Amino acid sequence: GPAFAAKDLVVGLPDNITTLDPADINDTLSQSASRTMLQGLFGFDKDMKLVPLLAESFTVNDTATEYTYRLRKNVTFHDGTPFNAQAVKTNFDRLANPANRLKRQSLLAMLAETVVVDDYTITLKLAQPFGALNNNLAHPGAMIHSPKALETYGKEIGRHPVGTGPYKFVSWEADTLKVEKNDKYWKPGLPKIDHVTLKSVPENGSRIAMLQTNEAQFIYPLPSEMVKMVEANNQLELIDAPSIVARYVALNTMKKPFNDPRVRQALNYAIDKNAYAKVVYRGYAGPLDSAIPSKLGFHVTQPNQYTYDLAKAKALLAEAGYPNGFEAEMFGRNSTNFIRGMQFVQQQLSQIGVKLTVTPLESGVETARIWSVEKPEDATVQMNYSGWSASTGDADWGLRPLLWGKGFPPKFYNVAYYKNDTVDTAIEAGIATADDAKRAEAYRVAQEQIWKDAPWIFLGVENLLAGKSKKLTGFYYVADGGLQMEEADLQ
Amino acid sequence: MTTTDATGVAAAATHEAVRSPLREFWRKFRRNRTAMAAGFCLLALVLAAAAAPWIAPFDPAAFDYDRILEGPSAGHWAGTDAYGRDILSRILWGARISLSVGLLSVLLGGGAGVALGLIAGFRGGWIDSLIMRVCDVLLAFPGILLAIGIVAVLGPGVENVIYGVAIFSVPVFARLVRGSTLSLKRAVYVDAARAIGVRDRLLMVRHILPGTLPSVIVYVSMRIGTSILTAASLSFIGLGAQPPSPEWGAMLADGRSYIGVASHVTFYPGLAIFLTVLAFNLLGDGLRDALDPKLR
Amino acid sequence: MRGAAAAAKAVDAAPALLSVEGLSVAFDGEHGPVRVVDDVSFTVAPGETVAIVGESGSGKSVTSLSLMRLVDYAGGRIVGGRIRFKGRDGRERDLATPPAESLTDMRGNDIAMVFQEPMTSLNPVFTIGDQIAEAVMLHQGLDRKAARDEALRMLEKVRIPEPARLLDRHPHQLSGGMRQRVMIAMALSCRPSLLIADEPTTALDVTIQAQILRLIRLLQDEMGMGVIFITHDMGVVAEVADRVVVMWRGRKVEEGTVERIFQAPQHPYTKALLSAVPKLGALRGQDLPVRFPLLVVDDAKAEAAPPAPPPVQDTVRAADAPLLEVRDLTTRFDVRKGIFGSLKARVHAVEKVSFAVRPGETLALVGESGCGKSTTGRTIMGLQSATSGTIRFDGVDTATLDSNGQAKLKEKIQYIFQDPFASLNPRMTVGFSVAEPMLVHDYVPTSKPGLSRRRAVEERVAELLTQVGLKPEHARRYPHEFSGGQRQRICIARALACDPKLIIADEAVAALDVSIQAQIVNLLMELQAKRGLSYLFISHDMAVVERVSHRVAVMYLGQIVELGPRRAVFENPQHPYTRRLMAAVPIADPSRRTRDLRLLTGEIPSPIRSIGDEPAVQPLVPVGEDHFVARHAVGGDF
Amino acid sequence: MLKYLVGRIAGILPVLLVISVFVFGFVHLLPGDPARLVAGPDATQRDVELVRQDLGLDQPLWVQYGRFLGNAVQGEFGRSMKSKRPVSQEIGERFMPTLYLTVVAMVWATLAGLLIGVASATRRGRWQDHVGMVVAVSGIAFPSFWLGLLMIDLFSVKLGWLPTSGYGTWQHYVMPSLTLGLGVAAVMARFTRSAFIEIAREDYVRTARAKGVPARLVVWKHTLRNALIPIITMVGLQFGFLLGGSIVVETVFSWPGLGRLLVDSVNYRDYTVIQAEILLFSLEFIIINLLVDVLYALANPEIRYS
Ligand SMILES: Nc1ncnc2c1ncn2[C@@H]1O[C@H](COP(=O)(O)OP(=O)(O)OP(=O)(O)O)[C@@H](O)[C@H]1O
Ligand SMILES: Nc1ncnc2c1ncn2[C@@H]1O[C@H](COP(=O)(O)OP(=O)(O)OP(=O)(O)O)[C@@H](O)[C@H]1O
Ligand SMILES: [Mg+2]
Ligand SMILES: [Mg+2]
Repeated sequence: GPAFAAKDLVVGLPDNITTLDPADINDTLSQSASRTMLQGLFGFDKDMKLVPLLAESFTVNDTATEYTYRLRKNVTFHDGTPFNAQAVKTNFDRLANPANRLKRQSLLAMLAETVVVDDYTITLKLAQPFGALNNNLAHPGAMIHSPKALETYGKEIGRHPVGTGPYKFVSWEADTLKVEKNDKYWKPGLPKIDHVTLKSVPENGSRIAMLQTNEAQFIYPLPSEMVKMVEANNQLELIDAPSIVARYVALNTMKKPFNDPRVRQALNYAIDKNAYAKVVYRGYAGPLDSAIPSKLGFHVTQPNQYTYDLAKAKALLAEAGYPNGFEAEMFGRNSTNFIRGMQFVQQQLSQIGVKLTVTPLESGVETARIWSVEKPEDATVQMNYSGWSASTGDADWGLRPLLWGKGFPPKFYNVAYYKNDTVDTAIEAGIATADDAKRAEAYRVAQEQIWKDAPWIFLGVENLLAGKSKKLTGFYYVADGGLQMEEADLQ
Repeated sequence: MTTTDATGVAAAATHEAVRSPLREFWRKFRRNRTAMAAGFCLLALVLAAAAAPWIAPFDPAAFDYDRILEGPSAGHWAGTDAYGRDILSRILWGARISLSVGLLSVLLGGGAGVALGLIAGFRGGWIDSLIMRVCDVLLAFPGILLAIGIVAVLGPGVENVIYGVAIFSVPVFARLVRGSTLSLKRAVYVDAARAIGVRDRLLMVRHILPGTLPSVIVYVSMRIGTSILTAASLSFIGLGAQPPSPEWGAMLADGRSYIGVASHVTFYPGLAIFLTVLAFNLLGDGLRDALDPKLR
Repeated sequence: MRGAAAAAKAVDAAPALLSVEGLSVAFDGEHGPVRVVDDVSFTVAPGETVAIVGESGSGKSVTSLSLMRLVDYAGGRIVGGRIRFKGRDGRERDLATPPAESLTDMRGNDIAMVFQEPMTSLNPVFTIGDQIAEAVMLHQGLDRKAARDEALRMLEKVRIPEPARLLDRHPHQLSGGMRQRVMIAMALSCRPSLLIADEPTTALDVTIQAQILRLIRLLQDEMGMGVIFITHDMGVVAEVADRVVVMWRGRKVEEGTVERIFQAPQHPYTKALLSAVPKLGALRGQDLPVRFPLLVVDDAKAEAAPPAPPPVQDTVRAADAPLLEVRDLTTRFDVRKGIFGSLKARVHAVEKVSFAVRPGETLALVGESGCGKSTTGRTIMGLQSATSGTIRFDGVDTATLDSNGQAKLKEKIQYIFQDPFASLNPRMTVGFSVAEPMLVHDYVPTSKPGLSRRRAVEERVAELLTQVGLKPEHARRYPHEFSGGQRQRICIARALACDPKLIIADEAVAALDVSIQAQIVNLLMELQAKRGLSYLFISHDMAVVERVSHRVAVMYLGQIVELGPRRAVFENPQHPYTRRLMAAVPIADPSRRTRDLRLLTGEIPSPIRSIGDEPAVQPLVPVGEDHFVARHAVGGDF
Repeated sequence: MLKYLVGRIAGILPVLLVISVFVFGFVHLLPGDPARLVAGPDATQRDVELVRQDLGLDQPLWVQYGRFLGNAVQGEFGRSMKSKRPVSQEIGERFMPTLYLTVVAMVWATLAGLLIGVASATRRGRWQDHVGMVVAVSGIAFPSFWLGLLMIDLFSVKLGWLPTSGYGTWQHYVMPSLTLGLGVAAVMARFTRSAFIEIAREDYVRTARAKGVPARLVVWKHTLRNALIPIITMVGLQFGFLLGGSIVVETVFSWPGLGRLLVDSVNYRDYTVIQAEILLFSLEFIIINLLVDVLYALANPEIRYS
């Protein structure tokens, strides 16, 4: 009968998967794909809450330099290898060793030593204090491969993932990844789907067509302007949730006129955030009410919002000595969405006499013009329209790379060249402890100061939009843009 | 004296003297009603582009956040785009950029390509090999790479788009002209010209080039459309017209995401491109036919 | 022998095969239609040969094209009259009215045509074999193989050497006469009931011409084929025609049996025409060339030329160094099969040819079709690279000149191509083509002082066109709007444009009717007298050669077999081929026909030789003053 | 001719070598840092340095070129900087789909183009001519993404006849090859028309008519054969272009072709892949153009190469 019919799920992705070795991945999409097969000690649930997966519990010392984990028993990899402390050690040592040149090495860069205490207990000793280690371990980059597979496939592991996850690898050609049900999955009753196909369909319109024809049951992302097409179809359902992607314009605080905080504040006042959400995201965006999006840990909504106020903006500009505004150049990536956002900002600022030249940059040119600049004085960037998704889900990764005084390019991404001692101290304090109370305080201070200094024009937080068939349940599109399909089912 | 005209020609004969090539061309061209219509369309378009500041109903950059993506209406004949800008006004202004990029780049690239193709085909030997291998590489060289290179060296700007797009056209024209040259240079009349003492350069320009022109005209008229679209993809990598200046191709690309939701955003720029390209092509056919002495 | 009377009777008895009634044809001009054929009527009976003669540009070709409705494809229109034709099936229909496309089944099948310009009428991309075989397959229903065999047979019949090899060659590798014979073979292989032959023998030497005429005659007798024969050669008319239609300025001005026309011409034009016919032997006993006596026809009145006797052409400056000196010139073509084909054989087109042209001299180059005359000319012009040998002009070895010098040289030497149509750029007006040498060489016409250069050139173009019998306003037309003879005159005008010292004229007057021919020849001779021009005069028309040349070179299979003063060669030919040539010249007198001679068959000597098989070249030995002959077996036994 | 051919074929390798130097130089001069791009949007400087070492980008240029050449000689081209797979695999996987699609599109488009072109030329100035040319021009003037999406909407969403996208069965070919071929058909139609009009009034076409060759053969044999040169040129060029992959069609129909690979590799400054792709495209064009030159000589026996 129909009960036996295989359940096949097709997911339409916007891009190609690069590799399936998460330790060597930096794109959310490939991470989502790996996550169908691989798991780490920790993970995030659908609400971006940290949850233990292959770890059952942990202990940590006061200085946040030594973590001990108890591991889950009776878990085997898809190839039959048992999961144990040795497997974890093999994976973590591999990731931490710079000689392996893995893109996610930084996740465990602070690791000094891994000690296998017993088969199911492992201790990680850190070279310096690091309070957010569990978050790092929850990052897909720290997911665990079968040690046997690592040995067998070596460099090719990215084409032959073997993990403990709900699905097993079947095939991966050009733009289609196929996985199938792991019958021996350690979570009872899961997974419910027999086959999952992840297919890259770069054209938005085609992706929606796939959903409409039921060739796919889930597609993402859904451009905001196409939401209507999903809503118009009663077989389909819209997924609409806040993301952790902050949109802002970084202002080079070392360059005139942006070195004057009044100017920066003026720019913030000159932008109608509601209109931004409406024009650029068709309304599917929320406010960026602090330096980090509200979905990120330790976020604090700032009390003094920069509400749209042209008079105030003009007054501030005049006060700063620019009564007639000024001219400036704004960089930004060359995607349709970025260009749209930039044009919006351009138009808004023109109301207070600020004339912007918008220069879209191709990705490579961007690295050359912005990220590879060695000395702050050499920077040509005045304003940079950007977005940031803190993939660890933690305030640290939302602030440190972007606003830390020691994080100027090329080291990090502080393209505002923003340096404030209060902020720097707070960011450093936040990472030096695993005590949540202390961390919360540190990040509160940092956020407050940043908001006042306004090194950015705070624009908004876009929503995650996706379309799915109403038949599909238990399939989650998480705030960091990742997919979770362990519990997925087709009615 | 013997004469050759038959009876009834006497009247016509007196008019013979005024049959200058230009008039002859015009006489033949005028009779091609489609081409004339196309020519008038283009003329109108050029005039409209020139007069855009006066005839465009709105400021092409004026936002109106209350009228986003509205379909055609009495106020906005072609509707509004994602910023509530008037699409018709943008098309009118955009004609300036798109037409000049389309035309100039093709003329530039076509000119260079035709010259290279002529030389390669006519001279043969190592010159031919050299030019053609360079063309092979240019053909194989991905446009985006070249464009990124151009931005890197020359910086952004409409003028540089013209160069960029022109470069793409060179090898195609070169190969096209070379092919025709190879067969035309065997013609007896080329030998005849040589026997008169016409030097090679003149021989190419005067006796071979005209024979390649039909193909060249046809390709020029087609290439203009392609160039308008190519220019748009260049503006995407930051080479072309910078936002928010309207440019047809960019408008089209921008509206791509609204297909099925607000189709007019792509439809009208698309229509503008379509009609322009159509007009250029029909005009091209008319030119081609009018320049062909064997057609009456 | 079928006498004229018999023919006339046959016409009365047999119902007409074709009857043209009041045919008028117009081309679209700028100011409405221009009639080029006006109210022309004539009939052709089965088995009958009707010759159409007339002034160059009088509408002969257009008339013939209209009969097959091919004129429609050239931009012309039949504006009046009927063309009634009785097809194979015995049904008579009017060809003038139905759409031209619908007559496909009739073309080739019922009416076949040999076009005036063989050079441009063969498809350059198909082999000769394919083109003939196609006609055979279409009309004789043979398969590919059989059609090819038939094509081979036809080529043999038209006396083409090595026909088997020729089948796989392309038109551009053939000489003018060879192409013409291919055209004839193609038309005849259709086995039509009416053959229209438009100047089918202009590029053929008289020996082959005789052969072709016989072949046509034979088929005619065999199948009762009617023939319309358009020609300028009154000798040929006298030889083949039963009846003659004379055209002048688009109209038929006279029609009658061949005897009547020759004996009692009525219309002034006909009279002028006949009086201008060059007769071989007219200069017997004369050492020097003499111009033609001229009759001028104007507005239907013939007037005698100025009474002064035509001057003698004593222009050779024998003492001066030769203007052109060709020594041991050899030009060969490789014969390859397919595009990757290896070298199979060579065409020995020109073999160790040596001669000199003195200032003020006309050297005629005569010889069998395909013997290498044009190749010699082209090689001298540098259009074809020589395999070996030297060419000196004015004492300078042309091989030593750089490209600049080569170009300059061309101001002094002009070449008139055998194929006038192809040698005119189709995209340039004729006026431009004529002016081009002047523009290229910055030649300022001296005769027109005080005019701007542009005006001066324009005036000169007008003058040149007038000199060759065209009108100044013709300058604005394009080559395809002219008749064959008109184009030929345009080429002559172009060659004369900047006062060259030497003109190589390759069959330059072959397409002209005799009265214009006489005019042009006289013009050339006058220029020679005035300016001391030299000519290398390549021609098949022995009567014209006799008129113009000081010396004659006879070529055969790529070699010069006899070279000497005209009088010596004409009156005392030494080489067997020369003798054959002289004997085969048709005489413009219908009462002296020789039409029943047998067809020649058997091996035809060929210039194609396998690699390594070099032909023997015998030295020219003197046999009289300035008279040389090569004593070897090519072209017949001594 | 044979000698010429042998020369041309022998010349391919040196030409490729020169191209390789040029391409290598050009790619390395482009602004953009592969290490940073490959390392990802939030990589730390340390990550970037590790990647840089991993990719060998810290070595002198000539060492890098040497390695590239060494790899190229083995036909292997090293590993993709982004995916770390052998470039030969990366390209190989996408070459066949591109080739198949190209062939399908070229075949129908060339035939259709010829038909339209000839129909227009033989009815020059009449309504058939105008309709033919308007249709042809639509092929170039319609942006292909638009057309593609319209077709998907019609044939997949509304009618449910064809799969929206992907690669596999013959149904998958229909829309991509239509979209891809339309421009080609347009080009073919326009060139055919022009070349055809040019030839149709030549004397030898008249000869063919006089022989009684049926109208259809006059057109398709006698006229077309002589009009082939510009047509061959364009077929060659279009074929070459399509073999490079079409970004738009591959994007709209998720076709796993070379075009998207190229764009991706350019976006990531994936030097190894870019270089290999350009070398491949150059080789394609060199071979195609060699064939085109041979076809010229076949089409027109008067054309000879020195
Ligand atoms: N396509 C054309 N357009 C205009 N006029 C033309 C065209 N073809 C021929 N003519 C004119 O028609 C007249 C008759 O030409 P036709 O070719 O019939 O002459 P012909 O008697 O064959 O002369 P010839 O003996 O020189 O070949 C000429 O005056 C010529 O200029
Ligand atoms: N391009 C070529 N390739 C091969 N053979 C050629 C080529 N051109 C001419 N020939 C051959 O050279 C020989 C001489 O040709 P040429 O044209 O010089 O003859 P001709 O004396 O002018 O004859 P005609 O009186 O028929 O014009 C012929 O056999 C011809 O087939
Ligand atoms: Mg004629
Ligand atoms: Mg000849």
